[in-house]
Amino acid sequence: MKSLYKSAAILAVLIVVALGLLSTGIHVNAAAEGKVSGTIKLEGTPPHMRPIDMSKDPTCSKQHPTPARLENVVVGPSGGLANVVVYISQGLSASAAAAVPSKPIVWDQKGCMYQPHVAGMDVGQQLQVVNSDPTTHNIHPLPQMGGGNIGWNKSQPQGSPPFTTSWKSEEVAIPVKCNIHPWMHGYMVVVKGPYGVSDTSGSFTLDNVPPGTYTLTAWHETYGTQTQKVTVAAGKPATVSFTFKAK
Amino acid sequence: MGKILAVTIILIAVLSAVPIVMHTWVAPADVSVHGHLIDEQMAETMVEAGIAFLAGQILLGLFIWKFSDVKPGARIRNFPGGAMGLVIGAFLLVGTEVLALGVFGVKAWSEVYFTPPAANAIPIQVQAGQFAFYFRYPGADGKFGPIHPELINEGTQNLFGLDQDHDPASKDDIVTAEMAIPVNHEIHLLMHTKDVGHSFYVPALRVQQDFVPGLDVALHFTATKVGKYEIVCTQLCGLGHYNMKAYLEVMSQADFDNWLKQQAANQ
Amino acid sequence: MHEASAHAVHQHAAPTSFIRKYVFSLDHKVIGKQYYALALIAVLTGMVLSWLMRLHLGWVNLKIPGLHLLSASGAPGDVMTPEYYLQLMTMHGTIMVFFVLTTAPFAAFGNYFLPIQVGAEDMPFPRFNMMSFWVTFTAFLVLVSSFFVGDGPTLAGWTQYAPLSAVGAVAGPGQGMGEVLWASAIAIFCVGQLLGSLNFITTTLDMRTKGMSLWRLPLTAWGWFITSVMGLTAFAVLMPACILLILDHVAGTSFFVASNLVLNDQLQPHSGGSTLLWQHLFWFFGHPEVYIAIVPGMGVVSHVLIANMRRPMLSHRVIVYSMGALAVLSYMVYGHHMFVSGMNPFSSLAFSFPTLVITIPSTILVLIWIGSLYGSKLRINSASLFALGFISLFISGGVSGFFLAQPSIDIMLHATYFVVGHFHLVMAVAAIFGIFAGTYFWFPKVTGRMMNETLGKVHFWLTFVGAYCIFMPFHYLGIAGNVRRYQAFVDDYLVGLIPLHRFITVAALITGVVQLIFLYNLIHSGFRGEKAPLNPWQATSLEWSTPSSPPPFDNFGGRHVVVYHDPYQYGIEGATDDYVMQDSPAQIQSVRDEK
Amino acid sequence: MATTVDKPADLEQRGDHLRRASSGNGGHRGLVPAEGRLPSVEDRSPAASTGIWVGLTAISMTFAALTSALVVRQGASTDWQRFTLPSVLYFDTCILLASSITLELSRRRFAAALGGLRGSASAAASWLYLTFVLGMVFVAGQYVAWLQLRHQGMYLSTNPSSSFFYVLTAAHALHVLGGLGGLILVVYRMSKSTLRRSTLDIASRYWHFMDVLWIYLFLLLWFKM
Repeated sequence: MKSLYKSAAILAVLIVVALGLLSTGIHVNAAAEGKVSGTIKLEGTPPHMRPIDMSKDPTCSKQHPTPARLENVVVGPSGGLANVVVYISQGLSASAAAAVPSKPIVWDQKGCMYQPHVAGMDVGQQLQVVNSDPTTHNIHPLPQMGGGNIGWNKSQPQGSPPFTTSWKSEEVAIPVKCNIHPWMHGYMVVVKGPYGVSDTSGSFTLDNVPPGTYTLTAWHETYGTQTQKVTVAAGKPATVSFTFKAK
Repeated sequence: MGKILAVTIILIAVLSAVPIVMHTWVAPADVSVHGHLIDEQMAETMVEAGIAFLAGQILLGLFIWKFSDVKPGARIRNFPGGAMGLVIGAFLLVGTEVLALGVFGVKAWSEVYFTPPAANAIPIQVQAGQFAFYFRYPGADGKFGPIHPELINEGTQNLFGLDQDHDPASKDDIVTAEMAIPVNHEIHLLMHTKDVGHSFYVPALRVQQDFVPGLDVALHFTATKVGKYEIVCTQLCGLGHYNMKAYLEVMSQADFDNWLKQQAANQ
Repeated sequence: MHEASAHAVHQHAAPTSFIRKYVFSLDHKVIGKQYYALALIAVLTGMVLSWLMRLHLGWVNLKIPGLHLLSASGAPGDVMTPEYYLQLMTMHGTIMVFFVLTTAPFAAFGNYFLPIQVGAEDMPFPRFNMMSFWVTFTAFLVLVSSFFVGDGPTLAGWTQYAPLSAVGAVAGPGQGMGEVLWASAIAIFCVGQLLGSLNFITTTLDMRTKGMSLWRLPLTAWGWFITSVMGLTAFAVLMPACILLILDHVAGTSFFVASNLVLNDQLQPHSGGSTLLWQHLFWFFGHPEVYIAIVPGMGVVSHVLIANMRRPMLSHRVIVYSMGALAVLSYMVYGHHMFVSGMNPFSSLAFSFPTLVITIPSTILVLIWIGSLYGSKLRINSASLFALGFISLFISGGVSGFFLAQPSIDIMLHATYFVVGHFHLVMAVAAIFGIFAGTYFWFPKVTGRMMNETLGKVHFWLTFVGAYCIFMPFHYLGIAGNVRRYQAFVDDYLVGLIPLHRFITVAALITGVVQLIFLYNLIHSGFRGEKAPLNPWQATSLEWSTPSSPPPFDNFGGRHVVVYHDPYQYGIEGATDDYVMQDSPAQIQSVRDEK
Repeated sequence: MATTVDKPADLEQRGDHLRRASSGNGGHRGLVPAEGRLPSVEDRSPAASTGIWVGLTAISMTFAALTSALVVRQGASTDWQRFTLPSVLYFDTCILLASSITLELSRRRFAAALGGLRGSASAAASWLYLTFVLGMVFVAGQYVAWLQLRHQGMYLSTNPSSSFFYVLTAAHALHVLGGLGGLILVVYRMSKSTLRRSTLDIASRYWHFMDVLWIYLFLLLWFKM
């Protein structure tokens, strides 16, 4: 049923675009054009993030002269909220949705933390898992049971080469953990089509958004999701900003 | 050929005993009150077992030496005393030996397991999980808040599944990744596991006890020497078993109090 | 239904078709050889696994060229992952204990020689016997198949402690499919061994020939008989345990999985299961299993020694009684595996004493063996060398039992390499030496050819010294508190022990390679070895009274053997030779029958 | 259905076999008799009759293990939930008891037939058929019991009590099915008139054991559920 609506919407969009092309009569490379950018702010005082005691594994604690802290809520000096994934939840044409970036996402294990803590990625996009630590980690993504994705649990000894993999279907979000270092925790956000992840200044960008009207969704591991409508016209980048409230 | 075998066996026996006698490889020095009982028991057993070992191998060697490749004319003789002699000998020697060991063993064992913890023993809770130990101190109120398994989340470091919004007792609980204890003060260790079987092994403390899923196990001990020691897991618990460890810091009472304050600040 | 099989052999002539003769054969001799072949395949597999483990332990994260071919995910870039180490370890233990130490000395030798030694034409239920092998073989295939499914075999160790083994894939790699395959394989294996034990017991009780009283059975037969009684009771307990374990996996029951378990931040749906229940069920089987592995070896070694000492043991009966005592006690001591497992500390003491007492029959056995050497005419050959090696190893492995039998010391030594050294010496290597002794001794009877003595002796010397170089240091490691089942030693107090681990690894590799000499000797002599006389060792028991080597289909060529003596009539004065066959009616004054 | 069930020749040959297969109970130690002077061997029952006892020992061990597991598991936690046994079990129990009786009758008739007292081998056969039918009814009954239990909402994984109920009854039912297989063989042999008395004895020994085992299990479940 849902997919029926989706395909109907996609069809409509296609027709609109097609008519537009006909009327203007100029060939427009939609994919290269549009662009959505913006910032994400956190209102109120961010919660206290506990320092992580890595004494269990000296090879980890050695790498942190001042103890690393939890990353469930990371707020920049300007109040920008990091690790928010913004993606198009509705209105994307099938062709644009199908397009997969060729550049692989790098999931690095450094200082017994995940870098990045939250990674956005496209369905089928190459995911490269790297271990830069002088210790063994096991990477253990836990997707929803019965979803399209199947979980796995692999160790990566120090010095063993990176391995690449990918996810089969959309899922927001897949928690990832390391059992050997239980504090290591992150998320993989698997979406279709363009997406952006906010940095500590809270700013994000979605590239290659074809002109059209979309529903944007912003997801944060602690504060959940927000959605906004946005219209992208050819050659005119749209800007959107989200604001989450600290509980 | 037989003579070479005899020599080899005796040589192997003697060489095997050397590192034991030389104490080439020994357990970390004992820093507990009860440890010496175990060490003494160990030493006694070592002497008795060692004698049995050497005697057995040397006797075997000697007989092989003497009775291999004898001339065809020789007659078959029986061991003086025959089988009965040996059986009685075995009963007397080994029987008394194991009886002695058993009885003395009970002494050490009951010292560890059949004595109640002192009234002023410091309660510390240890939770084992794949693949780390975490410790909980009751804080000022001296009470541990209840554990809500469904709330356990390593991602937010709510390791014990505490509900600090609703359980007052949980508010001042201190959760740590290292175990610190004051020297010469008895510790009452309350053990539980959140997932599979684990074990709490501190060689220096002469302590080893399994965590049993679904069961709360208690243990009490006193450390007598300031220093940093290792707690390791000895019950196969999964791929990270080899790296499941924590440090045990034995401190002076003052240092311990400071340490607690500092940890409380980090909560 | 039963006699049908009992009669098959007597009524039908020897089979002619290849399938009936070599594959689905009803002949206990063929089945015995099949078991031996299975054990050979299994032991080589297990040995290779141990090499990989040793290499990784000596030089952690060492690149082992080509390892990724074995398992791409288990060894990315040829570096072994922790889970893969544990999976190899689990398979090493399982394969060795079940498919080598249980099959070779018991099922293989027993099948071949028990019926002959009691003077029977075959086992009473040849069809069950054939099933017993093929079921066991299936079990082996199922077990090995777990290498090739999902994320590989289980990593929970051969003891499979719950809930790690029972809670499912969340517990780690291999705990899903691999685990279920393990439990199924072992359950199947139990069926096979139950069928085997059934045959062994009835053969001993009902198939003895005229004149063959129980006390006239050779010590080998006694060993197999006692073992089969243990097998019957032990495997009948392990099988339901495995089935309950499987149900916990596939049917969501909670036999072994406790309440409120949280793995990967997920609360498990199980409730109220008992971890200790598994341990009790497992060790009730597990400890007798240790004796199932070693008692046949004791029988074989006594048998081989007697023939090469040219004299009977000081007392036939004391040896039988001691082996029996071991069997009985083995059921009363299993709790010593659980001293620190959270079991009631009182029961730890209750289990401690019988465990200490078990050293008495063991000591008696050793003393009888050594005492019988006194005043003998010991012949040194490959067989007797390995038999003597067995005694030495049994002593070395036995004395460490003194330590582990005591709960208080177990606090220090439990789950350390001390335990590993102990059981490897006393049950694994010792049993293997028993197998070697039996092989060198019986090879002429089974193939009609002699094995190469020189190669045999080389094989012994390197193996004997090698075994000590590998397993003695394990005890030192244990005393230093080195925990077992670690894939790397990251603890400060263990780092200093790594050089010793490297020494062990080197010794293990060399000793392993040496076994190829044996393999070559076995195969080469099988085809090219010099023809063997009917009774090359001038031995007395019935297997040497068969009209040919290998014995004919009905073992005695239609002749009804009649037994007139105890099995070991050696050192007889006045006889032309110094021995009298068990089935020779010759009247001799100084017969060494037990009075 | 042939009336003569066993040929003398066959008997003779069997007896000869028995003399070989069964133990010559050893002569006497130190005694070195001439061939003829060995103590003569009485015509013992064949190895299978020992075998069946051995087999039954193994089966007993299995159920003993399951019983102890049940007791430990019940003691280990507080989640043991009692439930009313499916009523059909009482019926099943009677059926199984009846089957034992019919089998015994069949055995008697057959023995008599062999003894040549009355040519009533056919009577033996019909009792045997009845036994077989009753056995089938029992297994079917067990299946009904499971359905009734599911109706109560007690599934295999619902509660340890139900888990053990299913495991124990299923294990027993499987063994009964094995017994039925044996009976088929007996029936076949009887029709081929190659049935030996000992075969029937062994089959019935197994069957009666299944009966006793069921009584035991029934009481166990009755006390625990």
